[in-house]
Amino acid sequence: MEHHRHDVVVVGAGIAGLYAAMKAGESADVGVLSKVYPTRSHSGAAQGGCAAALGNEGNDSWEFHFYDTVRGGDFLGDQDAQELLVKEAIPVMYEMEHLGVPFSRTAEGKIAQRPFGGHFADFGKTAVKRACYAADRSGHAQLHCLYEQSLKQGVRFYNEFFVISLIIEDGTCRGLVALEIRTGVLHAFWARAVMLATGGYARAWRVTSNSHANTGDGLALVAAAGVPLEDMEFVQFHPTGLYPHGILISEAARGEGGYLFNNDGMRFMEKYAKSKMELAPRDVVSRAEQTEIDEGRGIDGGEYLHLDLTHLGEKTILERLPQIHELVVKFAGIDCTKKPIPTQPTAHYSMGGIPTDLDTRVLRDGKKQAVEGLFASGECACVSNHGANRLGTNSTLEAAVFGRRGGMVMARFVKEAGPILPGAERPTREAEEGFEHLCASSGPESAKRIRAELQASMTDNVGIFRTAAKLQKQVALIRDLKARFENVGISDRSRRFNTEITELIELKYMLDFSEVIAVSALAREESRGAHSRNDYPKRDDNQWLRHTLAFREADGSLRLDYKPVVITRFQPEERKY
Amino acid sequence: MERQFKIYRFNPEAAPAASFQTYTVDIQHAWTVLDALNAIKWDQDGSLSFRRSCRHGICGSCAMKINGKNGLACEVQVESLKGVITVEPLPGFKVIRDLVTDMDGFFSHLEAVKPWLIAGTPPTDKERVQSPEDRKLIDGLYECILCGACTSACPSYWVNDDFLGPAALLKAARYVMDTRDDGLTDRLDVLDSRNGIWRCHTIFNCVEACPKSLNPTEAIVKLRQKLAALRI
Amino acid sequence: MTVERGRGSGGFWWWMMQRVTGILLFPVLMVHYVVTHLHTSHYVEYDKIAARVATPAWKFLNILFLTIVLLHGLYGVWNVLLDYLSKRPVLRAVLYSIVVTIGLALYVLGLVTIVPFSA
Amino acid sequence: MYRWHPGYLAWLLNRVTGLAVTLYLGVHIWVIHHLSQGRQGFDRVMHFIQSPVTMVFELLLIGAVLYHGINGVRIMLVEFAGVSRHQKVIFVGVLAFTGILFLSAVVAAIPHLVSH
Repeated sequence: MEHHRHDVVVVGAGIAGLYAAMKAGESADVGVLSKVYPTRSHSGAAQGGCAAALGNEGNDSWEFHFYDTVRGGDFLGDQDAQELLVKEAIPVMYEMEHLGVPFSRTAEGKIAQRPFGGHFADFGKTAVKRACYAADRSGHAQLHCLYEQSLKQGVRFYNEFFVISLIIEDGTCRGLVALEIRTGVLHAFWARAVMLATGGYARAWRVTSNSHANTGDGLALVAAAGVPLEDMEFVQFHPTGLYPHGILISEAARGEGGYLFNNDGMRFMEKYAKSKMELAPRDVVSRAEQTEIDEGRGIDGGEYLHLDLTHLGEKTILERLPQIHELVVKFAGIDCTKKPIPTQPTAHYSMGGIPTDLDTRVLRDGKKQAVEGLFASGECACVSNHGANRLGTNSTLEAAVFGRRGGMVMARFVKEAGPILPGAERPTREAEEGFEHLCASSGPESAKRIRAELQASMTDNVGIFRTAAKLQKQVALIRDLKARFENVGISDRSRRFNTEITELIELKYMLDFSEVIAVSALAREESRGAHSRNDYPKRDDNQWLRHTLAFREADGSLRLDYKPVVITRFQPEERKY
Repeated sequence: MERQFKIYRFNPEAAPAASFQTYTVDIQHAWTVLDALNAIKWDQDGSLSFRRSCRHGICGSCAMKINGKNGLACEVQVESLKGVITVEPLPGFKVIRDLVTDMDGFFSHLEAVKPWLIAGTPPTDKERVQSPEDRKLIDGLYECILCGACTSACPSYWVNDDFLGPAALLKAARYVMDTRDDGLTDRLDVLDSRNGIWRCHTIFNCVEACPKSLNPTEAIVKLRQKLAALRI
Repeated sequence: MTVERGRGSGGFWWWMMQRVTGILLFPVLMVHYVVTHLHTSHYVEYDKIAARVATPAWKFLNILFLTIVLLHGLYGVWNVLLDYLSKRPVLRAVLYSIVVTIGLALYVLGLVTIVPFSA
Repeated sequence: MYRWHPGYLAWLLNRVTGLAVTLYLGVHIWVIHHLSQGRQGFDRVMHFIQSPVTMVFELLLIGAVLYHGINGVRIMLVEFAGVSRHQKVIFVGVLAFTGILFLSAVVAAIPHLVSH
């Protein structure tokens, strides 16, 4: 095993991880581990934009953004975190512009802004242009810029290093063990501060907008170390995944004026959100779509609907939505300037995650007690900004705001915390033994079958509409799959770039957190935001205005605990669009 | 429908020389080459190694040579290909294993061109102003996904992997052409070096290879024009 | 894999020189060709050539021609070599010396033909 | 794929013709140097090299020079006129133009070849 030392080690090189690395890199020695080359991170797939109430294209204020975020999250978000998010959005957006992000521009040369679902001025009244964008490659532009700035800052990158274990002793995180995929060699990284910025987990669903890499690694890693996971039942389904792959068609398509039609040629959002139509928040639109599909009004009775852009005209589409045009041609063979796009809801984003405080410190009891030296930001973390449902364009925003904040906090922390502790033998040996055990897997079970069953069942049972029966079935199924996983076998015995092993570890991670999702969802007997229970169709603030915390006990079982929601300014009210 | 895939295999741990292995895959409608590779890996041969991530052409992981042409496996529809489909790693790069190539040099060349905004004046507390027309100057430059297809197709790079290559130079152009950037002179020691922009012979292989329809040759030409304006 | 820093040979001015000499070669070569092959009878005869080469104006033109064509041609050769010799600095230096030597030798050979010539 | 499309062919031909013409240049300077040796010396060497075979070579040389020069125009158009998107069409033009001029040179040379 090779050993490395850095003041700060960041795991994951999306927008959150890179922003943290870049900021911490201003005064500390930073190493970034990423299981893919940094520019391959899934932040780059974000298309539509990044919210900030700059007011460049109409009257806007952070207070309106605050209200939209609270209401969009169905009042489950912690309002102290949400206020911080929307306030810092403004300077962070300017900072990103200064760093070089190639934003699209208004006629006066300011950062251009576009409408998006759930963005309103005057506390929910009229649509407002709030999403700052670079055509429909906003995430790509931000990701590349931050990677390049990190290079400038002298951040050390360990590309294609896959973390297999965190080293946490006596409530302090001291480092981690990672697999260098290229060689198959394990490396121990010792650090004062470790930040997890490993992104989302929607790969656990069959129909998903997520990349192959989005397997929730960071979540499984902290859960294995006894840290709880928060609000895992809240999974966002994006309304416009390209049928049948589920590839993302940005909400910008509706922001720019796209319509949704069912098989009867009806703009069915009239029935579900009369005033906001297609620009209602994502959970509302996805439920509407699923209802249309379930009631047989999908196109030709199938599992998709039409997203129609044709009335926008070729010029607008090619100028504002060029990537969408390209994607639809390449993956559906359809020219969206002439024909509607077949779309379906697709698993997209995890509102829940690793509980942190406002300074991105990971909370080992989920409430107050931090794990010293362990931080998390971006999609894998849960501060909680998004509550029960995330507003479009708040994801890259959260990654930027809290990644940046975490970077600065870590830089201060390592300065005060003293030298890196010497390496300990036991945790690295345990990680090595676990890894060798997996490499030697030679049972009769097929990883592919386990993964396919997991993904199909998550889409069926933990999809847009949930019931106790489906969720109970899913919990039992996952436990069965976990048992079968113990007898899995692989054929590749080589150590060199062995992706069969990395896929196997990812599957193990997915089984771990999927169980948490199903168990948390089963317990929450209400409908709120993205969590929609047919058997409990109403939101229940008396019982359920609280965050779920799921602990993995030493015996492998799950224990649920809850904590109150932070409410500062906006009292819960009925959510109507 | 069944299709045959002839795939480049190389693993120095097992055998010193590379070989081709043929697989038959039952292709479903709208499958891309990546879907087929996944099917092979998951159903037939777990030892086949390749990179993939976003599966919709924005991350640049799965660039490889498919029927002689560089492209993203996740974007190439199997139905658009004829005959036995030959899949090889990107040419010009060292192969680590199977379809996986060593991209470290590629990324170090990127870093060499100082791919970050070098502004002449400190920023205000608002955004820098840039007109839509000025912003248009970097259209066709900022969209690069760093998949490596262009550099891998460049004859100048084939014979000299110290040549910065089209991708790094496109990135340099993305900053040099940005009206907010004043860093041309800072980048000269790299761009105007023996392995800089002069090693491009306007062969246009990079343009043929780019899966995003970008034009790195034009970008390099623009850098030369900028340099000429500076020197004369 | 190292990225060479500092301006090596093959920089801007050489590139520009190649364009300028290329443009100049066009008319010069045209004149050269028309005068030697079309304006006269086909056979290249000593008398005709000698009479022309001996005049001061033609001497000037021929020296100019010799200069730019050698620059263009040998820099072209050097440029080809540069493509293949990035990793072999010693060989590159040797071949560079050879190219320069050949260039100078041909230049001298040309000059001693043109300058002192009298019919 | 990357060895036979217009841009690649254009470059390869440019390189080959350039090297060939440069090689000829060296020989040419050496031949013409014989002028200094007076009529006998010059005629001797001219007699030695003027044959139908060298005429064919000279024709090829003309072709090479034509291509190299006309393609040089193409390169400069690409480099200075911002026409790289149309480089394929331009290359076809280069070939056509080269071909026409080369054929006229061949036609012009035929009587000399025959009379020799």
